[in-house]
Amino acid sequence: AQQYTIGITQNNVGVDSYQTTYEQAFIAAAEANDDVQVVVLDAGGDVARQIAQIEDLIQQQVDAMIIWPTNGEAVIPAVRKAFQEDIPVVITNSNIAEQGFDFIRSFSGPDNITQGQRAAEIMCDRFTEMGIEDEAQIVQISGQPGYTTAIERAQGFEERLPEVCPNVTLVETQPGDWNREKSQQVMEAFLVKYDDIDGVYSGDDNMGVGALNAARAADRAGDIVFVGATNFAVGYEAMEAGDYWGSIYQSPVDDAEAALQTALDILNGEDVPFLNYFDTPKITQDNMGEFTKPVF
Amino acid sequence: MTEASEKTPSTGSAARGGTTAATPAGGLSKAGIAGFLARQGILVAFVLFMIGFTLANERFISPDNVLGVIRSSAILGVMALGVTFVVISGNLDLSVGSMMSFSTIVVLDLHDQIGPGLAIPAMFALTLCLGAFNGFLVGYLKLNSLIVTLGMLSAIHGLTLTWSGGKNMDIADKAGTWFSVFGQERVLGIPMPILIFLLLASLLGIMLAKTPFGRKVYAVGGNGTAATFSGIRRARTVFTCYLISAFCVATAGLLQASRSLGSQNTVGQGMELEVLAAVILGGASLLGGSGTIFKTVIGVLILGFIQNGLLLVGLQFYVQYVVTWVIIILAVWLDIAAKRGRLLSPIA
Amino acid sequence: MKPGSLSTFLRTGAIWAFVLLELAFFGIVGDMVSTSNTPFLAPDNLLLTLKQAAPIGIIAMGMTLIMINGNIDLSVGATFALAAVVLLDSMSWPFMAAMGDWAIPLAWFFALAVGALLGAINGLIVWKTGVDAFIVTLGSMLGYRGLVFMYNGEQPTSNLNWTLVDFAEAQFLGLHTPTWFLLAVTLFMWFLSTKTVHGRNAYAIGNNREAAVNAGIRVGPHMLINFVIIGFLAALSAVVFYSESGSVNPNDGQLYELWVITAVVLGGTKLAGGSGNVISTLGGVIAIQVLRKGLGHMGAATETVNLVIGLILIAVLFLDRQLNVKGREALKT
Amino acid sequence: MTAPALRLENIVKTFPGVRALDGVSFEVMPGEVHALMGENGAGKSTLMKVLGGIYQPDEGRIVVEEKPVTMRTPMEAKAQGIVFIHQELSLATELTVAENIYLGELPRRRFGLVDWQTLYARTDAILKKLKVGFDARTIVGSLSIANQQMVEIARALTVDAKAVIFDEPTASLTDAEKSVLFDVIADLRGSGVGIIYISHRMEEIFKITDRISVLRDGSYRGTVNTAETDEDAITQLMIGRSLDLSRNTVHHELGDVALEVRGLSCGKLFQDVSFSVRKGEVLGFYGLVGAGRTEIAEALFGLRNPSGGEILLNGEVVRISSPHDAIAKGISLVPEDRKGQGLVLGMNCRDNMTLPQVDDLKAGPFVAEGAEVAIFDQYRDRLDIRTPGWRQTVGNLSGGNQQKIVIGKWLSMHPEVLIVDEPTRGIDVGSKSEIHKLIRELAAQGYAVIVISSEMPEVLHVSDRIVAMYSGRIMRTFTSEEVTEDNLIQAISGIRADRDAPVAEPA
Ligand SMILES: Nc1ncnc2c1ncn2[C@@H]1O[C@H](COP(=O)(O)OP(=O)(O)OP(=O)(O)O)[C@@H](O)[C@H]1O
Ligand SMILES: Nc1ncnc2c1ncn2[C@@H]1O[C@H](COP(=O)(O)OP(=O)(O)OP(=O)(O)O)[C@@H](O)[C@H]1O
Ligand SMILES: [Mg+2]
Ligand SMILES: [Mg+2]
Repeated sequence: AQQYTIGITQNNVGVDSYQTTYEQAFIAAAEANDDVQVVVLDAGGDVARQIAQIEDLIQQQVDAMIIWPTNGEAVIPAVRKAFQEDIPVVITNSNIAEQGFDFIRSFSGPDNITQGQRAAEIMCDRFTEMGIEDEAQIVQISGQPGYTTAIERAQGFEERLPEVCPNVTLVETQPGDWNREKSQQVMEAFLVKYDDIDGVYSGDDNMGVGALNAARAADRAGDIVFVGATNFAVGYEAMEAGDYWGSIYQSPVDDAEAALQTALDILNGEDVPFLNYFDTPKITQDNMGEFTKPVF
Repeated sequence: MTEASEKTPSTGSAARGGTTAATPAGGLSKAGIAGFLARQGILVAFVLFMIGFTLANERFISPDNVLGVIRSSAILGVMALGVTFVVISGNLDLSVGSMMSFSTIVVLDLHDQIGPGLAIPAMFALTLCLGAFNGFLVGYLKLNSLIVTLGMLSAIHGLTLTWSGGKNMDIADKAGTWFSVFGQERVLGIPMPILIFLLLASLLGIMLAKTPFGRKVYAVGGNGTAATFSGIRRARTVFTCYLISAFCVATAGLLQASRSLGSQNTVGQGMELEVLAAVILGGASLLGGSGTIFKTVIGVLILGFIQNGLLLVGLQFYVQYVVTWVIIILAVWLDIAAKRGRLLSPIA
Repeated sequence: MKPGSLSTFLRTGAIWAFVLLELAFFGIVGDMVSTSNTPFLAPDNLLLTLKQAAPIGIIAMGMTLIMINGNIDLSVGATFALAAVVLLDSMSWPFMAAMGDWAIPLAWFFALAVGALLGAINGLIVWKTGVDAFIVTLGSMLGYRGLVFMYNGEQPTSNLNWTLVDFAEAQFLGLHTPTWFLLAVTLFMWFLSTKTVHGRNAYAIGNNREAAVNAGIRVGPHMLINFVIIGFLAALSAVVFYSESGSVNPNDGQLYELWVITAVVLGGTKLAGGSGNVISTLGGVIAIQVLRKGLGHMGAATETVNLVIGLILIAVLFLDRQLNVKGREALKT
Repeated sequence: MTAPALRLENIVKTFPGVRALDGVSFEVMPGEVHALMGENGAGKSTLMKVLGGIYQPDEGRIVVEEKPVTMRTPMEAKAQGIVFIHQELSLATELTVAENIYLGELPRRRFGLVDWQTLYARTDAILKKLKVGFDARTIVGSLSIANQQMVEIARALTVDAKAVIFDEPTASLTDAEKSVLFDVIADLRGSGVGIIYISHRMEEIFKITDRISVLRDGSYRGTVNTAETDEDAITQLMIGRSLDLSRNTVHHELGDVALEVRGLSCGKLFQDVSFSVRKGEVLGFYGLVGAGRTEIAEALFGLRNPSGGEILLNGEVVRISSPHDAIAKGISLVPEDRKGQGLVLGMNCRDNMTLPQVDDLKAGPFVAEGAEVAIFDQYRDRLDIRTPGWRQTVGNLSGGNQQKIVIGKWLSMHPEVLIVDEPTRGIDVGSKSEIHKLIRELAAQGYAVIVISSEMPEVLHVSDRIVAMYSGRIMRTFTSEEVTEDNLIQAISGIRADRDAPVAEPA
């Protein structure tokens, strides 16, 4: 077969295990395939650096490009340049804004709005089971402000919750920046401020565990239903221990492999759906046996 | 600086052999208040803050909240203690944030490999090595501390990522380890981090105020050349300050790791500036030679309570940035204004 | 050759020698390691390097002047972000939206004015309160960042205007728009710092503030002007960059101050003030960009880049010291 | 009678807690060299700073050529024709000579550009007048201290001055430069400029000034014609008593050799230096500024690595690697630059005084503060240090008292060898004689003392023997019987009995 060079610029490797595992999985998948060579770049969370990397990849005339955007809008002009140079672009993990859709071939990743919705359902179901669906009060700890995944998850959650549990009130949302320590601080303040917290929705399990730690320290963990997203190993363990209720199972390995595959499919002239979601099922204490423990 | 106001009118015969202050009558009480504000302005600001927030939300002053704030400030506070030494010696340490993530990640990783009993000393040793490197570069090679520790900020972050492979670090058996005592236990109802913070603050406070070493730190920061001419080994003193800073960072890393038994590589990032803000708020001069541990503790608590208070009155986290800005400028301004006896700077 | 001019040459020329060394290294070793099939030294790649150096570079020119003046500005990253927010947001204000593309120059003006204003606030505080610039700008680094967040919550501010993007992406004589801005700013700042009374006074103030005061130089206004200039340049950097990208996160520009200071120090400007020049700063800016890009070219991971840049910064400081040390006869204090 | 070039009326200036000037009136005629004298801290510099627009007077007014003026900035003072040559070097060392001379008033072209041509041309013209060996484009930092002082002085010639103030301009000039300076002053006087000249050196005052005004404790004590007075009368006016400035004739019993130096060299700084000091002896080091005396002291104190030779303490060869080491071996150095090297200005008096022995004054792990206070009190009384108490910040003391703190700091160490470098630089006559007395007393108690000084009366007054240095080498060692002013001057000018004219300052 033909030899392809595919470039990827990632958001911020090393900031959490998900992104690191993604990178490793991506490299492993590429090595396993003799047809591809990859140029792996990391923007370190900096938009300017990412735009520069996109330009570099264009300049290096890669055959296709995969982008994990640091900012869903800021990369659009750079993506347009790739488009103008006839380099197919696949967006991975976190989508770009709609204005850019003309310039990309596909988005490959989780459906974050659905994830938010599913988290709302998990939360609501649990409240119903406990019989507090009419009076429960919850707080939300969202991801990094301005980051598409964070916005979409919060949006999905906030839209869906009133549909399934109209009487549950979301009393406050604060960002935890995908950061366990930050989230722990935010939760500490919530615990002081509100005597009655029945549930916590966190933009990912990393933050969720931070919130759990805070609640544990205040001896209130037992009263609170913790629901997260992106089931990290720590979240899985906390579920095993019975402290953490549910999450969304999302594998960075699936994520990375799907992105690479999407790019290859495009290069091989196959038809790929524009929004190429991979499945991210609900996981709770009840069904966690069906899932293997996340490796990250 | 009350001394300034007690200054004799001239050094001539009026004060010959005398030790009494010839302060112009009437100026005394004014100078007294100004002097008090200059010395204790930060305390006054602190008290005003506490009253303000308490009026805004009665929960603010509840024992749980107060303990909670101090506990979550403890990590920042422990780091600020060490940085206080470095700043008084006339240098900066911008690498403490990176270094803290290093020690947190290292102790968590080693915990599962060699057990907590060995992991803790090993982590302290490694962190002290980083501090020693800082101290060697700044103390012995006399390189500019801002740039050196800026470089170390970046380099240590690279080191941490290399160590962890970019992955989160978590202790496997969270329920079964005694490692959690430092971050999670209470003694007499008081959380361990607070006890450790206060214990360390007392020890280091006494060390700085009462021991020959502390005196040397002030001398080296006040005038390094004069200190050398007085037989003080400046390089060694600066080196030791960086070791103390690293020791505090390691302690902070221990508290952090023990508190959550797992961590991301980003832990501690950006803390160097918060730490510095606390130290400056406490009144230490970046030129060196002034500052105390007690004031740094107050600076730390002010930052902690502002953050908490704003959250309690329902303001967004970023309002805290603006408030901190205003407070830092006001605190430092009033401090130097009182010292020079006029509000506006005499700069033309 | 006058005594001392060799070490002066080393100090000013060394950074360019370092840039050449980097280019040679990445051109040879880098190409051997790299998976990419275009050479590192391809002209297009070098032109891109210049373009990508522009955002940091433009601010670094202002920082050079500030540091020559004996001050420092830690708030440039936040100023950069706030100017960007104003730039992009103002274009969607109703009366501006009604103006069509004529809104662009006005939006630029707003952004630049805000940058200059933020600089002026820093400068005024430094001047009037006498608080050290490090502390003042450490504070405003937090404060301005807070304002960025307060402006638009935690959401990104976006306005994708293709006319603007086309302008920003344009190439003239092979150089990209941002490169032209970088070169123009460098030239202007070189002129300002070496040829004007203001520039020379800035050196004098940084070198010996008391002497400058005694000689009747009005230190305050000079510092104020320099802070206005760096605020303006931080905003110009934002204008150049965000014209192309069209969206700003409230966290953008964080740590820029560190990159900028690193570039300026690599260029040989002393933190103590009184010495330094913008041409060497340009060398410092390019050196960092080449290093970053070259390491990326070789496939180095983020952690390696961090480690290398940190250690190079320390090594440069060390070498500079060795070059300037008076030898074994020196006083050992 | 012509109008005065400058008149100060009833000037009052207070600093927090200090009445630095207490109603001083004072005038300078055109074409007059007017000396301003007074003890350290009498208010001379403050008065001149009021004149120079640096301080604003609380009361009183300044009249220039019969017109009252207010000067809020140094710029405005200059515009009134008042030029101020500062006591402390006030130069931007990274800039060129020309930029320094015209600091604050660089010639401009359009758009705020510097007019370099004019600048260099004017500067070179001035430098020619001053007969210096450097040009307008030289970087000031590369000049010797003395040449830097000349740059400072050159500023007086840049404007059409009505009055020029020299605040202790000769503190670091060689004799050759001094005479150039005096020529310049004579020129200025000839062209009708009023000159205010501040100095503690009597011989200069009597050589070049027309009238002398005296300040004491911030108040005006009167003006006398130089021709009609003498040193003793001026001293009386300044400090209220007379002083004995005779030569040293009393000799103590000398003990063993405490310190011996054999063939010590340090690169280009000094070469092949040999001498010895006995217990109970005061050894003076005399030479021009730049002769390398300070560097020898620094080498003895472990601050420089000698490139050859050896040092013996009590007959044993020692290697002194640092001040810490030197102190441990019983050597103390009162450094030349008290603000830069001697004191931590922000610290209090007591802590400064006990700094070198803080490791030894311990109660358990802590500093024994009681013992420290005792030491401070002892030396305050002994040296008559005037301060309200040990808590006073050293930076707030007057220069003379600061100097005494430094001396106290080293005396309290009970060193075997005490080296004092320019112990009375910038110190008024009263304090000076106290310090001289003290040095003699120390020798009497068995200390070996080395006194480095650039003032001949001082070395002659305190020393038992005198080492004359020139350009890094010892020219000759005199006993106090054989020394005369003439042979001493010859020795330090590099003239051996039969040689030609001296070489100028070493590069
Ligand atoms: N900025 C200041 N703040 C407080 N006190 C001051 C200040 N400047 C001078 N003084 C005090 O005013 C008095 C007069 O000082 P001044 O410098 O005028 O003395 P001087 O006559 O020039 O002495 P010297 O011969 O040592 O130069 C001294 O007591 C000094 O300590
Ligand atoms: N270019 C310079 N810049 C800064 N300090 C200098 C410079 N040249 C000399 N010094 C310092 O100024 C002081 C006077 O130095 P100078 O060389 O004039 O005399 P010296 O070598 O110390 O000898 P002596 O004590 O015999 O006068 C010394 O402390 C010296 O280290
Ligand atoms: Mg004076
Ligand atoms: Mg000397």
